[in-house]
Amino acid sequence: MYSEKVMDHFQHPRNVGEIENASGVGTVGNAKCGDIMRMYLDIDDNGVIQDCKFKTFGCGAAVATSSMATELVKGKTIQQALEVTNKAVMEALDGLPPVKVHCSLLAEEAIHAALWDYAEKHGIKIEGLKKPKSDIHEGEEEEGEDY
Amino acid sequence: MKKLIYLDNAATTKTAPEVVEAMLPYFTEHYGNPSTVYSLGGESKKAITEARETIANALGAQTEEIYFTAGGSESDNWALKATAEAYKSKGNHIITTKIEHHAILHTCEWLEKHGYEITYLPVDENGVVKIDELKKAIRPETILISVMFANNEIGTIQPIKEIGEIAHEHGILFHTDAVQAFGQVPINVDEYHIDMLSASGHKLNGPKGIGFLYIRKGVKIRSFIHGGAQERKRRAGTENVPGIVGLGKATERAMATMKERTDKEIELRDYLIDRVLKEIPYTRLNGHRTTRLPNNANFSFQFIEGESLLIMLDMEGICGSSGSACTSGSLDPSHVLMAIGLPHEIAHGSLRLTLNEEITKEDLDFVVENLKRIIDRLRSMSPLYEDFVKKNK
Amino acid sequence: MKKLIYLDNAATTKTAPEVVEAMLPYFTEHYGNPSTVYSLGGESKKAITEARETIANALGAQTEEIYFTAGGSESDNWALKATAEAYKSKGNHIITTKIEHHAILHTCEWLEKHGYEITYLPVDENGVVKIDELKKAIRPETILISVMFANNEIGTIQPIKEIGEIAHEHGILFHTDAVQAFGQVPINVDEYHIDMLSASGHKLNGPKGIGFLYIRKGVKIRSFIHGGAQERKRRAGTENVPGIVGLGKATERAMATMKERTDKEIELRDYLIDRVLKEIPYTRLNGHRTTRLPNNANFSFQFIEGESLLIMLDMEGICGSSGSACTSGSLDPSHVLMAIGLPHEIAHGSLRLTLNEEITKEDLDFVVENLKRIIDRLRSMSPLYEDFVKKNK
Ligand SMILES: Cc1ncc(COP(=O)(O)O)c(C=O)c1O
Ligand SMILES: Cc1ncc(COP(=O)(O)O)c(C=O)c1O
Ligand code: FES
Ligand code: FES
Repeated sequence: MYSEKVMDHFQHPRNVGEIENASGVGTVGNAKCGDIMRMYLDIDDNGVIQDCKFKTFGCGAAVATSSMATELVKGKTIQQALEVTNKAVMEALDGLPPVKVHCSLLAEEAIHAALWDYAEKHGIKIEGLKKPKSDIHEGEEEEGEDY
Repeated sequence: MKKLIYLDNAATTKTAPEVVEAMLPYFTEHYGNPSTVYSLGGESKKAITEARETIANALGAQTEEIYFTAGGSESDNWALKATAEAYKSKGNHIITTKIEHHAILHTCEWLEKHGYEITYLPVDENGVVKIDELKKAIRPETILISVMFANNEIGTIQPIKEIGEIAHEHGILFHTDAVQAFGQVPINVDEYHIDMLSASGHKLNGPKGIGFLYIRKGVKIRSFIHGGAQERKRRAGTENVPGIVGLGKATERAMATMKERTDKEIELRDYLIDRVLKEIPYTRLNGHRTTRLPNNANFSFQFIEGESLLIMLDMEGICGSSGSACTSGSLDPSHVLMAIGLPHEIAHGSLRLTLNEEITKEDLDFVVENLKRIIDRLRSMSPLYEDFVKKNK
Repeated sequence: MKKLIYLDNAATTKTAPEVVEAMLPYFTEHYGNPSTVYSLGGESKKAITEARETIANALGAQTEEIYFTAGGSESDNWALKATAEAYKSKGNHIITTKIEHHAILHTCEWLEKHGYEITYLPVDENGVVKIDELKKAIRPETILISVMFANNEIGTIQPIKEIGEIAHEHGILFHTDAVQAFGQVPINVDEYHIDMLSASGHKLNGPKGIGFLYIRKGVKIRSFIHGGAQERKRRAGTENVPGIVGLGKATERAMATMKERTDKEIELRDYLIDRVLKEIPYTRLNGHRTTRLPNNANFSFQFIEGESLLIMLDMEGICGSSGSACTSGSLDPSHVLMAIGLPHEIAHGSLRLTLNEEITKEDLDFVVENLKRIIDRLRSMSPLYEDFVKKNK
């Protein structure tokens, strides 16, 4: 059901854990399936993400996308991190089954939530970052037909 | 290859080798259409009659009360839609429960769109239907009560005899979805006042794609699949002769071994339940502690999510399930676990392990050791567990 | 034992040994439920996808347009009832023919009881649907045209492309019951403008109890069997994996051998028809002389009755049929033979012989010799023949 990359990140998730006194922490929940993801960011004075860790309560896809997302944002600037969309994460994982597309949104939202937290703590405004929703509703295309 | 420990027998079972053996001649040798005049068809006809007899005997029913279908879902759809149609002039109210299989629940939703009213009975925290609610729900226009014999997720066995008696006293038809129970617990349709009963071959080491509906003589059910005159004109379609033979053989087998097999399964099931509850903290057993299917164990592990658990178990060669396999296409938490009152996030961390006759104590020891390790690991990754630990420090 | 000459392949066929071979591992080895997370279920899922692809390719369809069912009857019931339901707001009129299989006709009768209007198109003396009558029958509220691809009794192949074009021009859905045609004649759903197509495994040396419904993308059909999320939520029930694998294999086989097999069958069929018409007096061929299924011959022998003929042929090891096997539970003369205008007593004396790839010229010689003898004998016993001879003396 999952690609080899997904399975690899599920079996050997990168960057699991917590960061003490993190610059930003974001927790998001997925209303669709009830899953939860938390992202910790350590951002240096130049606005570069030095470290990133996560914890996830969710399916295989949720774990793998969290892991991949942390890999993708590590070493990036805040602006670059904003460009790590769920699509980018999915592509990096060689795709997800259609019913699992929404799981990757968790990762994107978790990054945004952590950045928002960082911005609030430091009293700055990040260009292009919207206040994260606590729930993710929109997502994968569903068969709209009523059987 | 790693040894496979298959603990998803409620989803489907391995077809027993002697069942396959029994089916084989009906593919390439006695392949005649049973509805024909010539002798080749006679062989098929005889085989069907024998299977029907075996099944009828298993239920204390009459041979001509057994109608073959393509499986449990068809049987359930047929029972509900076609009695609703036949008894429309009597009333439009049907009573069922909140924990039925989707084959019943989605059929009920369809009926609701077609002018019927459905009462979905609640269950208690063990998954047992509330009898007083049933009594209250009965109306003059109630035409059918449909309550499953045993639940496919949490294994709870319902008080079928009591329900049958209530239905009978009120002159209401009683259908039971016995897809999980048939072959696992003794059933007598007369003693339990059952008017219709659904079963499916692949749940008792028979083939997939075959099942039956028991219909008591005198029940005015209509056809569901219209066409040829097969099954006494009630279910059209060229008979699946190998499938029917396989179902007959599987029934014979399940009946012959029932006592010994389920005694052993109960012992192992209880061993598994005891170890898991004792050795893994923040864990609960779902379903009734004792009035449950001999082979069913269902746990909720707090702070973790079922799919991740299943994948990690699979890596060790252990097959289990989280909720009903049929609904894994959906992301909703199990309606059964919701109905017994579990909160969303606890329902999420559920694991169903369903045994078969081949499972040993050593297999279960291996499962428990792996469960402990995997659940530890998943909890260490879980933000919910982190919050919980911090709060309780 | 006497050699068996099986000439009832329109009723059912022998499951090909390589089809059984392909199915076997899915009973006892890859028995996992395809709707599960673990790898054992993955094997089943892969097998189903491959079968779906094979079938889609055979029809020029897309993989996700093939939905597995329990056979031709279920496919027909589904196609009619569930489009009727889905398009109710558009209209309540359905057009079909007088010579459809009972799976269509009895479903139409059911629909008539539920508020739909059905036009049953007449056919000409060869069993070909009258296109001008079809055109006249179309109304603004027509939602569906259902015309069989080839008839199961007399073998006549319908002008499906023309009918499909007419349906398409009028924006009406077009369903065809191709249970007899699939695997026997080339079919392309796009070229013929087919929106839905029924087929059944056991008619093409596949297993019994499995079939499919092709549903063109965009057709808003409802579910017929409600329940689990299988078959993209459109057809509930644990997948009959061995059956699906068998149907895939049978389709692969039928497609690979079609040209060669049917060329040979046409030659033998015509040899049989020529000899019978030449050597047995007062005999007619039913169905179109050339536009007919490669393996179908259908005769009416005046002054005799079909069942007696079948029993006597059976004594010689020859299996044939008189009318459709599915209706042998009924005593009514075939509605198809009535529709082509045969009088009652001539319809009664009909014999359908349907070939397969194993039949040889020698087999048919044996059949013709026996037919001559048996028909002589039955005529000598027939009061109708006696009257006829006296009148013509
Ligand atoms: C034209 C036609 N339609 C439908 C059916 C029904 O198929 P099944 O018996 O596989 O349900 C048959 C065969 O009996 C048939 O010949
Ligand atoms: C209780 C119950 N009812 C109905 C069904 C449906 O049976 P099948 O999948 O054979 O159609 C199942 C199994 O999936 C079941 O467990
Ligand atoms: S995150 Fe909920 S199903 Fe994947
Ligand atoms: S005389 Fe027996 S069926 Fe007509």
